[in-house]
Amino acid sequence: PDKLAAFEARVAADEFIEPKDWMPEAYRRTLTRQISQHAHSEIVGMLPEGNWITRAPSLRRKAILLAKVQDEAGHGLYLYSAAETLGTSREEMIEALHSGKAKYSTIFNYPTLTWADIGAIGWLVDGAAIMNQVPLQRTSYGPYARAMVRVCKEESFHQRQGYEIMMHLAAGTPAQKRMAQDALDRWWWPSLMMFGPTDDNSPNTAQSMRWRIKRDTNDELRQKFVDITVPQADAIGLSVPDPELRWNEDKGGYDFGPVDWEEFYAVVRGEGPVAKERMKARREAWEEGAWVREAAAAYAEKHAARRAA
Amino acid sequence: PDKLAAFEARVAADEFIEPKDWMPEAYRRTLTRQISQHAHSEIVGMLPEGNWITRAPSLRRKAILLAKVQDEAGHGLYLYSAAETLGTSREEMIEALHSGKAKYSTIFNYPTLTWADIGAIGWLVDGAAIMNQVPLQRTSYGPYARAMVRVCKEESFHQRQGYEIMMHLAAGTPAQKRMAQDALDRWWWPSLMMFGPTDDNSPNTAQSMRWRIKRDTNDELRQKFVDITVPQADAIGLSVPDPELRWNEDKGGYDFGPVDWEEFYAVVRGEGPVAKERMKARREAWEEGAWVREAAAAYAEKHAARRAA
Amino acid sequence: NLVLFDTLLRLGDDSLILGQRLSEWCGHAPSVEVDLSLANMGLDLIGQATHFLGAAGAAEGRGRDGDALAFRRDVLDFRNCWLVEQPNGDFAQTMARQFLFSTWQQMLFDRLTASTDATIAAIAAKAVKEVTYHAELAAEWVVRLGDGTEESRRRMAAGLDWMWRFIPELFEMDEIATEAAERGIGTDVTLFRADYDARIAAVLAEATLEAPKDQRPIVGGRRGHHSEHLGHILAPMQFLQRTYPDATW
Amino acid sequence: NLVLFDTLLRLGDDSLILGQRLSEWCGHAPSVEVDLSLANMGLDLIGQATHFLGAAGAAEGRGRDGDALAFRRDVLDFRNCWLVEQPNGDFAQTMARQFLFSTWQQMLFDRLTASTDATIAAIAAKAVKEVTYHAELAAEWVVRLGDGTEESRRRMAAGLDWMWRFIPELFEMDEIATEAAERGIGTDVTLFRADYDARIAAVLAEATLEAPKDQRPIVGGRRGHHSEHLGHILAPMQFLQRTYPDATW
Repeated sequence: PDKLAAFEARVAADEFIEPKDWMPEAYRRTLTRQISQHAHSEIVGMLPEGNWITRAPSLRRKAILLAKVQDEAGHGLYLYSAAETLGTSREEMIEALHSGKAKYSTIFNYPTLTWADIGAIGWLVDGAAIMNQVPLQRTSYGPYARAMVRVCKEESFHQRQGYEIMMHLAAGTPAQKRMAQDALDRWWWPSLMMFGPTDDNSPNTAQSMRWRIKRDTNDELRQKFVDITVPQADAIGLSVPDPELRWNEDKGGYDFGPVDWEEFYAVVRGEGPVAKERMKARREAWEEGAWVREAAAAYAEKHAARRAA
Repeated sequence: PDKLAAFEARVAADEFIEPKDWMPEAYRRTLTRQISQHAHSEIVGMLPEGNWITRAPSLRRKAILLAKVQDEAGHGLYLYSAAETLGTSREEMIEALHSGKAKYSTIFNYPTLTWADIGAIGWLVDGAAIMNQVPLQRTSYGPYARAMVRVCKEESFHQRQGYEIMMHLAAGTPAQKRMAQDALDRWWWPSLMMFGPTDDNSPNTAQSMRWRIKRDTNDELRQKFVDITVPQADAIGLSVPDPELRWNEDKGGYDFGPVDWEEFYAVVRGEGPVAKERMKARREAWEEGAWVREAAAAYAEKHAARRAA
Repeated sequence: NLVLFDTLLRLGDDSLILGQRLSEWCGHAPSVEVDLSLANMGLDLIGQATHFLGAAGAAEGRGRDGDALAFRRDVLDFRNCWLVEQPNGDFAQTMARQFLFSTWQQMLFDRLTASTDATIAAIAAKAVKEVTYHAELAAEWVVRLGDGTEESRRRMAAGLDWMWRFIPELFEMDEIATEAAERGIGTDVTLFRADYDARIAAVLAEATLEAPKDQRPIVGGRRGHHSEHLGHILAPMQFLQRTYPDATW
Repeated sequence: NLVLFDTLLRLGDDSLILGQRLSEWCGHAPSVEVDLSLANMGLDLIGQATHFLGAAGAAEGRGRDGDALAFRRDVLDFRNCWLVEQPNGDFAQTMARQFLFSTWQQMLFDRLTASTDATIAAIAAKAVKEVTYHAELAAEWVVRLGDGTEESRRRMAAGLDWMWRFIPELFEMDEIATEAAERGIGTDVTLFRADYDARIAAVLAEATLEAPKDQRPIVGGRRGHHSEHLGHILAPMQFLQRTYPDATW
């Protein structure tokens, strides 16, 4: 109880908790879940974009996309490392992902159907991710906060690149503009779902905010995202697919229509349109790569043994 | 010896030998090798053309090509059946193919690089095959001869379709004409190799001719092929890639340059440009299909058992 | 005539994409006999696509023929259902797809023989025989693999599990389908949903397999919203027509 | 300027096609670290291709830029070697290809830094560092897999066996290569064949692997005669540029 009080005082004072510090089990568990889920999202998130690397429409776009996906792999690595400092190994986390026990962002269960989806993902999905992540640079767990600093810098770069793709398409041929609008139509609502359930359906928010592993509520972040994104869509001549969307002078933000929460929970349950493809891809990569990881381990062991001898 | 004399007399009289008839072991062995090699060629031969079914340039061409490849599977089936009447099972023949013991036509170890190759294969490869096979409709072994009757009918249909593709390309855009000429350049010499080594390097020819399982020598057939094909190329404005090719009034046929026999023997040894792809495709199809064949057998057995019970 | 055009595209695209998928098997099937029967079904489907898309081009009246429709539309203009664009996977997965689709297509074509559009009626009348055979052949394989070995049973169950979530789309009645049904061009597919379910259940019972769990329906194909697979199907399929736009073949 | 144009195409196409191949791995590698390093090499190669093909377009002087060359040529106009278009296969096969290619490319670029063509010299000077790293990384994997487990050893040997027959093409000196070497634009690759063989042999020895048997060389890529794989690489790669010829991206 002394320890707990000291811990809570440090957190309340916005100090960083470090791996060797004492922390409540629930804090450790919640953080492990949150960071590993974030790491999984980076890794699974490589797939929808990876789907277009071989088809990127110019050498420049191909290089940018490849670099972006590479960044995501890098984020996955920092985040797995941050989560490992809490005492769970990367293998355990990956097993949890493959067994369906661990989750990843629902957004990656939607297909990338046209090139414009690459723009939409950068613009909307990275945009929403940044909105979630910027506050986490000041999260109470040191290794997570430091990982977030680097992640956020790169994500905002990605977000700008995505918006630039959309801008280019929206100003392009009629076919390109149609592609861009269609991508916005398909990705808009799933992006809003990225902030999670409404506040009254999000029972852990209060605790997480007290622990400084969450700094704003889901609905606050969602509102902020809408307020920032709608003018961006307007600026390039695309329309947000929400008939109820309108500016509300009083609150100084947009009112917007209801999210289809039934769809959200179905996707959380693993019933997203391409959820099976995503899990199959990850499982196969892991299983088919087992012999490589084993070989590397065996070689390292032999080599160490030889050196020791 | 009595049996042998009777056998040879029947063959010499152009009678058909049937499965239950007595025959010399060498005859059985030679025929089994020849028919199974022919069957394997039909099956492996599906691959270079199958490579273009998904990319055929019109619905009509796709249907024609699919039908053609289907015919080849059918030919494979008749020929395996004919070979089985000689006492070797289809499984044994397929194992021999996959282990590299049994051969198939060298021609299928060259890649189909452009759509024109589909034309060239029909025109040249089926053309050469027909030249080899027409006499086999009167071969001494009954089941083989009867299979050949059906095969030849379909092959000449395929040959016309292939020539028609080439004609169309040769009369098309410059890019199409270039494709057609390039295909002829690449397939010409391998097609000439399809008739096998020169007569002075073909020691078994005499015996096979005596047994009526071969009716013309390799060089005779090759000459006939050249004499028929060169005017066909001329007719559609393509040039045969042989600087030594010229009409020889005296022999009433074309003189042509030397075949690169070193290449031929390398391809026979399994060193053709895409030989590894072909064998890999066949082996994988067979191995990955094993569970299907086992399941079908298990089901049939259960079902028979149930019915009997 | 948008309704007729779209109705014909839906029919044609289903056949085209499944035919294209089946033709990927060519030369790689578990036995020569199976290779033959897959090519045979593929050929039937390509034939149907040729008729439907040719009729669609005529209905549209903008000078596009069947080839233009097959080879010069991108994903957002394709109208096939998600089921037909699913990957071949192993042979069990291919047969799961074929069984669920051909059973539906057979019931559909059976009704379309009474279409008020003479072309649709005629194509359906010819095709229903082909498709009846496909449905039977696929059902036989479902039974054989379901009730075969442990491995084949596991694979057959996995194949069905992959395809099951695409059934609801087959029975979706959106505005175009509704108007087509009202005009007698098309038919109300919901009317044979019970027959379909019964037929599927009967075959699964014979195969000693359980039906996979239902999940949230996945739809969108009829409005051009597809899985990621379609783009990878179209890229090779359309390559020559795209690369040599001035050529005829 | 045909010799310069063709020389640049050969260099650019090698990098482009191998970069494209590596990018197929994205999201599917044995570990996140490997995913990263494959993407990293792919990125280097796409960068090299961008420079070489841009220079090729300039040398040609017919208004084609690097994208036009990358996305609007069909197989017969591609000038890459057979090695780079070979399938990824498993990770061992990918590393076999990378090892045999990058080792060669490193020796080549090292010499091209002295090219009389300033552009080639500049691109090579930058790229040789990248490629040196690729060659080292691939060699490390060859050793690790060759001397790892029974399975990795078998796979590594099989990967080398698949790729081995494409080595002779790397050292082919046809008319264009000969003239390029004479003019100092290019280099006589046969001059480092012995170094190459020695390096390969040293790594195989460390990997406790035997060199596969030599066979009849397979050549033709430099004249547009490729394996069947290239067409399947180009179809998706070029799809958008082919489908939307009037668009910029």
